[in-house]
Amino acid sequence: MHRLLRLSILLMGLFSAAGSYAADATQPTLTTEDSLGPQVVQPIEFPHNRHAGLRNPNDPTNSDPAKGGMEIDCQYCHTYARRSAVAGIPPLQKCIGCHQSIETVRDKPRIQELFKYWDAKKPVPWKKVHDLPDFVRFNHERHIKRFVEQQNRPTQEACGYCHGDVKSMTVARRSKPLTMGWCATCHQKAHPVAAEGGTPIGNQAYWYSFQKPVADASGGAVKAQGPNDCWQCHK
Amino acid sequence: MKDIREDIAWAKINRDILGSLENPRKLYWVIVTCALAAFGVGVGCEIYQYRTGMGVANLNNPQVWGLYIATFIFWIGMSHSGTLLSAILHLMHADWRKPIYRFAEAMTTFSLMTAGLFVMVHIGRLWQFYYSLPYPNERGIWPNFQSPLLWDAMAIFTYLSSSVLFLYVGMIPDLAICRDHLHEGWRKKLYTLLALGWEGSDRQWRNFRVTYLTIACFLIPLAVSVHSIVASDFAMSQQPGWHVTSFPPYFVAGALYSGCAAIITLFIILRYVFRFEEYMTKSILKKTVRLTFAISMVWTYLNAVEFAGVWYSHDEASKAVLIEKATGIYAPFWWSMIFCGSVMPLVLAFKRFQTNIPVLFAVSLLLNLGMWLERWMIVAPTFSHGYYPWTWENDQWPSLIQWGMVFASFGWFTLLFMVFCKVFPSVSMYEVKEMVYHRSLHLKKGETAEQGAH
Amino acid sequence: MSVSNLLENWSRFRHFHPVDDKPHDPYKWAMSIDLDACTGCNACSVACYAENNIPVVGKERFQHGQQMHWMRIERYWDEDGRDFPDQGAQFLPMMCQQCEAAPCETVCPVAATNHTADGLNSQIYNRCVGSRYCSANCPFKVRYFNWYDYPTTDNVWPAEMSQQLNPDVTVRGKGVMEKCTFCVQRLSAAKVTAKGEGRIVREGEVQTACQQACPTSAISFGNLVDPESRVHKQWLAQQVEIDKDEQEKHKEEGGSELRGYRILEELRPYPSVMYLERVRESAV
Amino acid sequence: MIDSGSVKHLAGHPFDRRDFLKVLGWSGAAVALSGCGNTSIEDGKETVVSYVEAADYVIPGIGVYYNSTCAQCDAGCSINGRVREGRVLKLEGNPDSAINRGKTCGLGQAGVQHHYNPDRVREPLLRNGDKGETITWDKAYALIAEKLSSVKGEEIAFLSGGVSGHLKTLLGNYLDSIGSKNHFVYEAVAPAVLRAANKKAYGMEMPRFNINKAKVVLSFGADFLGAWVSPVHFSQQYAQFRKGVDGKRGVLIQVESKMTLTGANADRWLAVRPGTEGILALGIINALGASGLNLSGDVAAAVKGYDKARVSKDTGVSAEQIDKIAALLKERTPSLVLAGSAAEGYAHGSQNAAAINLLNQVLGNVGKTVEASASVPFPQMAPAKGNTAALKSLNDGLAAGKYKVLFNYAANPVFTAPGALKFKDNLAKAGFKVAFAHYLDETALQADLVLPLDSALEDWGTQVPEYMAEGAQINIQQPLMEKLHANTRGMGDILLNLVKQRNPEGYKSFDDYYAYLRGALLQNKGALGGGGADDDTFWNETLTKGIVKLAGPAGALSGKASAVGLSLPSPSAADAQYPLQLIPGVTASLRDGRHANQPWLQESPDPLTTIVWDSWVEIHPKKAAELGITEGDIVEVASRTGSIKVQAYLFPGIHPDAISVPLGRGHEALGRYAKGYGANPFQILDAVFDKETGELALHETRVKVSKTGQRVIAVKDEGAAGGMQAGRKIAVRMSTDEVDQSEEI
Repeated sequence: MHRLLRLSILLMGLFSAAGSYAADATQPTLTTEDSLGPQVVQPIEFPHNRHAGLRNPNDPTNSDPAKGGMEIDCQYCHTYARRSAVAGIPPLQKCIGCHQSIETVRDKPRIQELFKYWDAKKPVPWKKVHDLPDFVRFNHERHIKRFVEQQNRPTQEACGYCHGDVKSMTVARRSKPLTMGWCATCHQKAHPVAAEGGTPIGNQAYWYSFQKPVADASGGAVKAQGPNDCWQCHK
Repeated sequence: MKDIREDIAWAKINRDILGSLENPRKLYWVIVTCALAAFGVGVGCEIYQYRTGMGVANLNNPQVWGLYIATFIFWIGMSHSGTLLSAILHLMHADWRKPIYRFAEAMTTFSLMTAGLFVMVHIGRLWQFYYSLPYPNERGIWPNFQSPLLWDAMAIFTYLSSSVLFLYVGMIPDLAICRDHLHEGWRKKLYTLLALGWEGSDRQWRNFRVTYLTIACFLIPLAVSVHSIVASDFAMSQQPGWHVTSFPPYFVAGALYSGCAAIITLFIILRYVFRFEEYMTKSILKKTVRLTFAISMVWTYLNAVEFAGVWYSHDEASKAVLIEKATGIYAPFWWSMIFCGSVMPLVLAFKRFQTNIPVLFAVSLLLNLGMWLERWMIVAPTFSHGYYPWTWENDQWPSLIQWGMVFASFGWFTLLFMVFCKVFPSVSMYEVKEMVYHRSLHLKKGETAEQGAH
Repeated sequence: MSVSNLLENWSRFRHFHPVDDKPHDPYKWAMSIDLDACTGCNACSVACYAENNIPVVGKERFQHGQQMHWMRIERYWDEDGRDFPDQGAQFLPMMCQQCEAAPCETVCPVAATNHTADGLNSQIYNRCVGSRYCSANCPFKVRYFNWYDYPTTDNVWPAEMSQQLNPDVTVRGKGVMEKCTFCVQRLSAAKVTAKGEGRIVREGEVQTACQQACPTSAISFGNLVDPESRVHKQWLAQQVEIDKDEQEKHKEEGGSELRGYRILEELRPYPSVMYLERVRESAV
Repeated sequence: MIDSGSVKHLAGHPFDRRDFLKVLGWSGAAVALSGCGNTSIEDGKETVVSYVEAADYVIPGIGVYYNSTCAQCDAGCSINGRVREGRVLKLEGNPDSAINRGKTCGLGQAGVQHHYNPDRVREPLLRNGDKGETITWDKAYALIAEKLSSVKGEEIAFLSGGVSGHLKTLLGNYLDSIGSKNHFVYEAVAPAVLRAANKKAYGMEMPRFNINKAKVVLSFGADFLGAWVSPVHFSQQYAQFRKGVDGKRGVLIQVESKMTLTGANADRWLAVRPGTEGILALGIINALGASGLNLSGDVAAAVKGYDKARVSKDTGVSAEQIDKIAALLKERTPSLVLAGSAAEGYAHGSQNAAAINLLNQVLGNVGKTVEASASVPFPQMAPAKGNTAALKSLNDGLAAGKYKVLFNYAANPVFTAPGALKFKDNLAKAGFKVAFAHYLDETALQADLVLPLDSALEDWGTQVPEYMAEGAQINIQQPLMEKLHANTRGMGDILLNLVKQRNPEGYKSFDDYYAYLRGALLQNKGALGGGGADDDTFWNETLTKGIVKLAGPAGALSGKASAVGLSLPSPSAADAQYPLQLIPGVTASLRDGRHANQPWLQESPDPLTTIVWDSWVEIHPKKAAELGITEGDIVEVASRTGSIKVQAYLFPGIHPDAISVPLGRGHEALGRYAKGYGANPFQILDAVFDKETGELALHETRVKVSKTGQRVIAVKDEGAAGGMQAGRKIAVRMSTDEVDQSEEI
């Protein structure tokens, strides 16, 4: 009898230990075969690496596409990101703006395809790569403001937090899980107490756990940066 | 009248009860077929509701709960008597429970399973049901531990698992008998597996007794808490007619009441179907009936307490709901509930009816109807006559889908129960043997004493 | 993350009564509705349909009480048995009162509805499993359940009409609860703009759809914490305090001469909507 | 970002803005139906379509606001449409307009549902037996030209709703070019009698009513908060009026036989016997005289017979109440007396209106709360005001076979003509009927050629409101998005095309109506206040504002309400056969029924009965008890002309001798949200006309009501408690002597 009791106590202990470890250790992961995320077929295979990739130091004229990119800033094309909640796709006009004066690549099949759309005045039907569910509200503007404008981080780094190393890809792939838990990992690590501008903590939402409330140094109102209630990100 | 004949041979007990696993009366198959058909109706309803939306149940705002929750409480309530008979009476050494506790315990388990189905049927997004379980997830969020609904889920799950365990543990010696007496086949394999190598050694018996007792002790507070928690679903809310302090004991009493009534019904059915006349004697029935009568009076008293509490309070909204129940559109059902729940049991007070099987069968069904109505009368009138007069409404009538689901739940329960009784011994062989043995000892002692007096 | 969080925050369980010692800062959205100005014209309600992607359920479902109007206009008659209602009717716009101690929040099994730092009662559609307990416990009955899958129902949003849907608001499928959000999509947009400029949202910068439409400007909406806001001034002038279940002014003998009151305040949900009583001339 | 107060201005961005109204691939705009279904990240499922070219201010995810004009009714509210990714999402009011000052009504809000309506006509249709056959526009134009060539000018009739602005000018030009003078302007529900009475009393048809300046408003059935003239404007005035002049809260007294929305908001609502409004007005003048107000000789003479006892007997309003009203009017000045549709709708409607206007004059309100309104200095653009006399004359002409070709625009007479006129039968006598239509409504179904119109949110135009709030203004209507359907056309474009058939030279410089409009406005740049600016700047600014405000003097009031010739009939004796007066209810959202296919309006509960999706007949509970009718009984309402079946609703706000059925429902066509819902009381209206103006007397139909034995459950928002609060403090009321409003914000 006692053995049975001891055994059950032991089992229960093991179970709760494993459970709490599992609860603390669950980390969102990608579920694709490689770390780059799912492949999406686009109407034109847009080479991000060629546009945004690093210059090849040995090739000052930048003539060999296989060897280097042009280090174009993400925001040069994705201009909406700093002004709007959505980053958007640049208008076709933007592509043509440069490409009509780049004679060297005019006969390349992809560029010819691009001009076909332009001549027909038809937009390119790109496929969404980073497509959040429709009940999620994500604001690009806030993130660019914080990282690029306030903290002066390089654009590619800031964008890369969520979009991965796009400059090394041709067609962009979703290399981050973009799940709720994944968002939270960042928002918990990187957003400790801020002296100003934080929002005080409501009540329940915290208790359900999303973000840990931290008392500020003065012991006054508890403040946190970033999302602190469900409605920040859910609509 | 004796609870059981003292001179039944043990072999006969084995033979009779094992017989129930082999050849029941024809009625058994009729019942099983009907139950299966009824359950099929429910499956159809659920598929339709799942695909179309909860609207097909003709629920609305504000009448958001309807029969599903009412029937859920009904089934939870039904589960209580199994524990009463098997655990409480076990601790109190009332040995007349022995021939009937097994099926009562099975009733507990299966009615809990039926109740669980109603949670599923009720939920608007069944496919997201797992959100309400506290499991580690990458989102890092928990369900709301403040919600009585969550307590409910936990209480029911705990109660269900404990009940299953209790039922199973109590069955082990019998399973061994089955194993030893049955011909080859899948059942033999099943019993072999489940009997866990029971040999009836002293050590085994000793451990068995302790374990059984421990679980029984554990189960009793669970049983009380589970229906108290179901009561909390209502009592913890703020609505008039629900926010009542006496709800937990009232619910528990109601639960025991409906459970006892159901035991009478099933007693009568099993006794006939499996030819258990020798074991499920009229004397035992009489005791059960008396118990039921006592509980019915407790329930009536608590009902009166609730009404008086509302009536003499300053809570005008609750009073309005009470008056609405008695005079409004739900009045026929409410008065039927009072009749079935408080007047009908008076029949049980008469000795001549206490062993009259047809009367008892009818009365027990009516009692259960009353108890089902009680649950409905707790749920619905508050919705249709709550705090906010603008949303009062009186033309909400549950659709056929809801009724179909309620109907089907009886089918589902009966199906599970009947299959159980056919596969497992629904009368405890070893306990009946014990009972017979004790009674015969007693008798002998009595005879000896008598002889001595001469 | 989660277990440790759960344990650490155990003590905080309901500790933060939102209206106790810690006031909201910098936002507490609140409303006041002047029933003397409200004419019952329904413009607010239609504006709400337009802004919040509310499905039109059709005659049959309306008959079954399955309508979805987040904002309903109630019409009351005098109850003194006169032949004619010769002092007119009483209109009352009723929507989610965004209670500070909301009865709906505590009962939701999955925490799909909870309190935000801005004092709103949030409803997270995707978390909702549809137990409908929140609606059961709502004293005002202002929560609406998606009894059917309206997006796929014929003639609710035919292809052309679906182009009108507001992309800032989720289109709800079957089985979820919904209710007035105080146009949270407008609030969060305004907050983003303000935050980008390093300030808080100013009075008048954001309006709810109902407020914006209301032809008599009966609805005021704003930040109760902001002393400049009209709502703040109105609550102050009417001596209505958010954390009271009975206002001081009502305790005095003879009643108050001020019009502000909150509905079912005595149940202690601490609603964020103050109504101003309708006035009727005594001389005619 | 969605700061709805601010408008992203177009000024300073020269471009052809029509390019930017293109719909940005709207699957990319995150409008997936059922956001809750999609619970996880999707990869490459949705398409995101960007613009080919885009202006700087067009940013995905951010709303752009364009000003335009609401076309849901003729009040001329300016609207501000929120456009995102090329789709118009919501309409708000334009704060700069003096008419609505940023506000909208429910009807206006539903304007987007007119635009996105799934039942709009999309192709030109030519009748082929019972069916419509799709044809091309070229063929349609050719067909019109062909038909017109074979008839004389006077055999062509053009029926339209109220039109104004450049469309009216162009229409006039077209009618001139085909030599027709038969333009019939028809509105089923219009204050036409009032216009005539006002013209007499004040010298102008629509003076300005300053409700906000009045301390007492005495309204004889003018539903100015609901559906009368310019409700959004009056609602704002009403809000100010309630706040009060000098802190004294305004008092509203409403006199009518059926409670309207305005009546429901009155301090005192008086159920007057139908048709005796004028008598009551004279009775009040009499009482004012008795209480010492100085009456001129002719007035005193005219009201002499209207002593309290008689008036009280005739109208059913108690003598005590008349005294109270007179005392209040005498004590609190200025006041305002309004004559509304309930007073006008009788055979003696003009007399009623004259008596009411006389009361205004006696009280000295003219010049204070009734003021001269401004008008647009281009008479050719002034609104052509619709009335029912025009319909009668058209109907007579059709019956006589005078018209061979009939054009119809913005009117639905087959639905709205009183049943007694037998308009549908007469219509068949016209050989060739052309309908310019948004929907296949009842009239379009009778047409031989149906030409699909652009919605108001896709079309260009100008509009001049009939009721000018402050200064005169011309409202600009501009497209808020690209056309939804390729083959619809703007009415202006169609007229331009038609007029070009006749006069190609005169209009050859205008490619389309847009060019015509632009040209016409630029031509008068100076008069429109754009003196110094260059053309593009002026044009862009005009479009940005959406309104052209015109300086210039308001007119002056002339004329004088006269007591001479006032003769009010005593209330008619009881009619044994048809004992009840039928009052067709004009509701704020459905009006004459043209917008009944907008589901928001169908599902928006009627404010007073809270009924949706159906018609009803309002019966006073006492009368109902007498007739043994309870709520939900289907009753037959029969007049001399016809009968309808409709559910009964017991309504305390109606005179027991009257019943009311709302207009606007009971369509047999129009679309999926309108067809088959409710009953159409127009069908049973008798042909009784106002004696002076020849207008249809809308309230003069007498009916009887009988139970059919069928019952329904009323589809309404109101619950089982009806309008009761069960003693709970829900909607509370104070009396002015209990309240202290001095410190209110």
